Amino acid sequence: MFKKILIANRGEIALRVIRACKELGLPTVAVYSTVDRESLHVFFADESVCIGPPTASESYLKPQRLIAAAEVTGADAIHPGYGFLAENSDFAEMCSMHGITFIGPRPETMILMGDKANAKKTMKAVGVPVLPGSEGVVAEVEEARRLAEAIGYPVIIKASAGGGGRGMRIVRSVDALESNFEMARAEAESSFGNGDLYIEKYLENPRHIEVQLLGLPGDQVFAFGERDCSIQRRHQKLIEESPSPVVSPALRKRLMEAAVEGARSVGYQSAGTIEFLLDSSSGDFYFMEMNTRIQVEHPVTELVTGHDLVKYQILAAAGQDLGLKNGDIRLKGHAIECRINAEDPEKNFLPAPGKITELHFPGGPGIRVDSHAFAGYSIPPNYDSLIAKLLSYGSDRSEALARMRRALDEMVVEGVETTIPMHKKILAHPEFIAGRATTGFLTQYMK
Amino acid sequence: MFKKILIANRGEIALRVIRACKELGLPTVAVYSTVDRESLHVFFADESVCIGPPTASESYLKPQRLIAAAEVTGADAIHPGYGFLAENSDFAEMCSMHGITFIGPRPETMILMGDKANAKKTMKAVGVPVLPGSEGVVAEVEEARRLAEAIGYPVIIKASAGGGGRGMRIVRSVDALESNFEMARAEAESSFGNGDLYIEKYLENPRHIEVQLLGLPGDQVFAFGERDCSIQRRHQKLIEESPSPVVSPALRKRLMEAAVEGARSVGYQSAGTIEFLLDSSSGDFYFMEMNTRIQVEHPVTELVTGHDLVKYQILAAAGQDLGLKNGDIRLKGHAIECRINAEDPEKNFLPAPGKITELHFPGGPGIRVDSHAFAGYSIPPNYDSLIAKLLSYGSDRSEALARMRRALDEMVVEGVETTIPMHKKILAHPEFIAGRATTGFLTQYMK
Amino acid sequence: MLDYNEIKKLVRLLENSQINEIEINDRGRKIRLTKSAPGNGQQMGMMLPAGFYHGSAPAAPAPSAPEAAAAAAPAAGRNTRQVKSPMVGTFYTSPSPDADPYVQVGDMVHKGQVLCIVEAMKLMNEIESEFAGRIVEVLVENAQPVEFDQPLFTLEVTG
Amino acid sequence: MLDYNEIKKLVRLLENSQINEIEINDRGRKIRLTKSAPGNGQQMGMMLPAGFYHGSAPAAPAPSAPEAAAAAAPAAGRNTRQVKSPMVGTFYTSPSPDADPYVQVGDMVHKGQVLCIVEAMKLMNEIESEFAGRIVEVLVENAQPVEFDQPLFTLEVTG
Repeated sequence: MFKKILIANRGEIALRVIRACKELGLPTVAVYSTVDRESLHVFFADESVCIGPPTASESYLKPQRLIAAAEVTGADAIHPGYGFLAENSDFAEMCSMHGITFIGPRPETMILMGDKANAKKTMKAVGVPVLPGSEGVVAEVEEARRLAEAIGYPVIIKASAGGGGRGMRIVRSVDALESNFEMARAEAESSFGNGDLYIEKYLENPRHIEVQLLGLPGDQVFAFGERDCSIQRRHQKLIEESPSPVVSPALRKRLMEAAVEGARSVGYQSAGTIEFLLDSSSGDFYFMEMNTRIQVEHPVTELVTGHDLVKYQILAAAGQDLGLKNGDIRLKGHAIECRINAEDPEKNFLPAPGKITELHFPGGPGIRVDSHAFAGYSIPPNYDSLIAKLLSYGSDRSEALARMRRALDEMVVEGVETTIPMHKKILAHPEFIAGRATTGFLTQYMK
Repeated sequence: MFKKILIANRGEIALRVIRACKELGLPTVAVYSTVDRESLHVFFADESVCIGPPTASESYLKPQRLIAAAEVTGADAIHPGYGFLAENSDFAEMCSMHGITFIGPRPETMILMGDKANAKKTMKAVGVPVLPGSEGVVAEVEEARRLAEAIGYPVIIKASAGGGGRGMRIVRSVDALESNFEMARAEAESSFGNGDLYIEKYLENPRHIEVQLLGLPGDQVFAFGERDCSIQRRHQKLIEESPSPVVSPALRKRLMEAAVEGARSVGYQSAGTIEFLLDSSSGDFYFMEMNTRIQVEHPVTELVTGHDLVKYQILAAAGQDLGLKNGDIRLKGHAIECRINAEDPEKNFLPAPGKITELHFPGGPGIRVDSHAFAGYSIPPNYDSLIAKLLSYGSDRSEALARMRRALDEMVVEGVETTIPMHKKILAHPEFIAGRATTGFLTQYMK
Repeated sequence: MLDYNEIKKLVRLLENSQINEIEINDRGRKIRLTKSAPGNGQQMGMMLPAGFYHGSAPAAPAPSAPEAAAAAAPAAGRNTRQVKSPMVGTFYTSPSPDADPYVQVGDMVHKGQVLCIVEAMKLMNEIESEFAGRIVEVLVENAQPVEFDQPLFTLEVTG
Repeated sequence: MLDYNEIKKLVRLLENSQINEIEINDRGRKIRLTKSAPGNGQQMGMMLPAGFYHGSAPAAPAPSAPEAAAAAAPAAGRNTRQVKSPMVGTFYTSPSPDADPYVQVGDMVHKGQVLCIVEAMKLMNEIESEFAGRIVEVLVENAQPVEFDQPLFTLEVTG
């Protein structure tokens, strides 16, 4: 077992890892930038080291400083949390060069899955469904027509150099293909000076479904059910739940099998997630990407499976046998997470750093709060705006939602604007309650 | 279903019931004495009514005022919580006379089980083991000798009029019987002016084991496993856990069967608990008493069974079918509760009312907090000193204990002295960790 | 920061002053206290942006704490006192629906005179005045629920 | 009441004063701040009965936040400045175990002169003085770990 673990992160995830270490009896080292001196992760760790100024690139993103901090404190393992260096394969390699265990997948896996095109190719090769589309640039309308016919409408035409919706056209039938193709090319030319286009299957309001995985030595990969993260604002997840209201047992089986096969094919180690887009009308799903780290929303899965994923990460990295068998992983009940961010929904979700003057967490049955905030805490403007993850668990979805509603009513955060009012609106919305919300929900209903 | 529920209580249990009602979509009425005006149960209820001055006998213990409060607000059911009027059969009857549902057992059951001698007799009649002893007063040494022989040593001689340890003698062998009998009689005479004595089996450091029950219409009684409440200070429970570290599956089966039989024999309705003393060396257990209400420590059972007992109480009282089957109740994992009281262990656990100036609740995986306290809350001196129930849940006892330890470290209460330091000591004690602590633990080890 | 006790202090301060309004702006927190013009029956109002003492407590249909506290303030003028409800129940100004009210604003009453009825559990409880004086204000409407300690009448004490 | 910022203010107050100790007893809350006698190398300590800023944080074996903050205070006298560590690592007073220290208390140093080494990831980083002056105090012992921004030397600035 490790002698001491350094947590190369801040905020709630640093605290989450410290909690796991404390429960395992492992000493911890917190690192912090000068602006995080008064943070809970610093107070709750056994030791702490200041690693740099507030700018992340000079502190939490600086591999050398983290390795040095581990060396001066005698830490023999580093948990990267999420964000910052969690998916940086150079950092993982540097750890291993210095005899420090990086608690995460092997650097090769991180490199492979970090390249989106390579990841898609790898998954496709082992039969994991990927979004059908052109292999590269589509030069002619005729080729586009053939491809679209093969893929099936609707399709989306995208500019290779694109972004921000420009040079992008959704085409719903063959009649509209030619004109849209030409318009997209013109738009791409004028916007990016590059008219290259490619074509992909277009999903109308898909669900974002992801599978929690854990890879262990001996090519063992375990799937811990799915999470439905369809409630997003500009690709930022806001609400996550498990199980998904639209995933049937049969579909779940297919999702788990695909995810396990995909992870096994790359010899995946540690905790990770494969994200899929699900067309809930047809039940077809498509590989989107793999996250080679623990995720913000992992507690949702912990609540419905009863397994402690962060402890498993640590124990597996230390070479301990978890004694897990596939039958051990069962989903029971329903869990939901609301991300409480310090941002102002009235002002287009602008992050709202500042001092939390009063704070009261909800409690009672079925409530879990993961937060580094406290009354008197100043949220620095340098990092993300997540101040608490509020989770509820119930015997079914309706109980979990009812609990979340009353917990949102109980929670008090003063001094900064938060996403609490928006969560209350979402949880009261008939479409969400019916389990029909897709990734388009916020734009469709929460104008 | 009820139109509106009045909660005839205060503090954390009032909040607990309000939470259950909110999750069921039921409107609530809080009642409060003038000193509780700023309490959370008042803020979280839909309506609130001031019912009297701080003195409990003029407010929370005054049946007329509670009925009047229900009438002016149109509440058609009253949840009594625990303490105050929860086991007052007159109040239950008064409710029914006014067309208000009392959420609890029938008044007849409350009367029967409220009389300790009758309760014992009733249980004995249906074969529930009771502590062997004299049926009434033992007049002569010779009779005492015969009884002690039949019961088996050690026995305890007690003054019928006794209390506070006076006129009480533990006798471990026949040689010591006569002298102790005479001394006890003399002590009883001089202390109470009444020399009447009785004899009972004496258990050396028993475990306090209780079974959570739920009685439903049609003589259905469900047992929700046991709780071990052996950590007590002067019969005040401080720590409760489930399952008990000394109860084997075979013993559990016997305990559940006895408890279910006992409750069924009196036609028990609603949530209740049968308390046993367990001689953990022999595995023999003896009926102590039945609590005809929800108990402080009910969340321990909720955590290991996944059932919401307060919701069940309400739904059952409303005549709803819970659809419970015996196979539905399984214990999974381990839960423990520490009662955080505002009292000073350094000053012999004197209640320490005052203003909580700072408060921070622990969080993260496996932690539940049931509390009506908040930063700025003034604990009135008029009621009990419980300010929070801190609960941890783990996949096994060792994980639950580790979680509790780190949660106790995370918890901050400033402004008043609490039992937190004492809980930390208990959770670090080898006897407790080994699961060997009996009701004598605190006196033996925590001097 | 601005906890209930501090707000209470402000309420007291305002009560015992000759001014009518206090408004404070303190780092994003705002509180405004307004005193009604003497004798016009309006009550003091409190405004807090969020938190326990307002934001998280839904408005109580039954008489709520802040209202009661506010009503407890003298309606202005010297030498006024309040008669409060000794119990929870329903307030009636007259012995029966057809009867005249026991008292009206402007009436002189003597100590021990019946002012109203509070009905609790089908029992009619006559509420007597604790002192002699003139009725300045009737604070509760007929047939409304009242809680313990809720002010019912303001009297200008004579003698 | 006594929140972190207020404590911080007290720390600054004490730092910028000629006195050595502040002790406050405020309704059950106690805080004591002690400043070391000028130049004797002791550090300021803080005592709080409970709470985040002491009670719940176990004493950190590595240089902890309060210590660093305390060391950041001028050791007294005017015109002193500190040289701080630009990185996390191990502090060495000399280039090798057998060699003499780069500088000692009393030495005059010029701007750019090497004062010590901070080793990080097997790399020896020479730390140069940012200004000319006389070494008043060496704040870290040889071969001890240092964190970012931790004061290493106090210099009396000349000229």
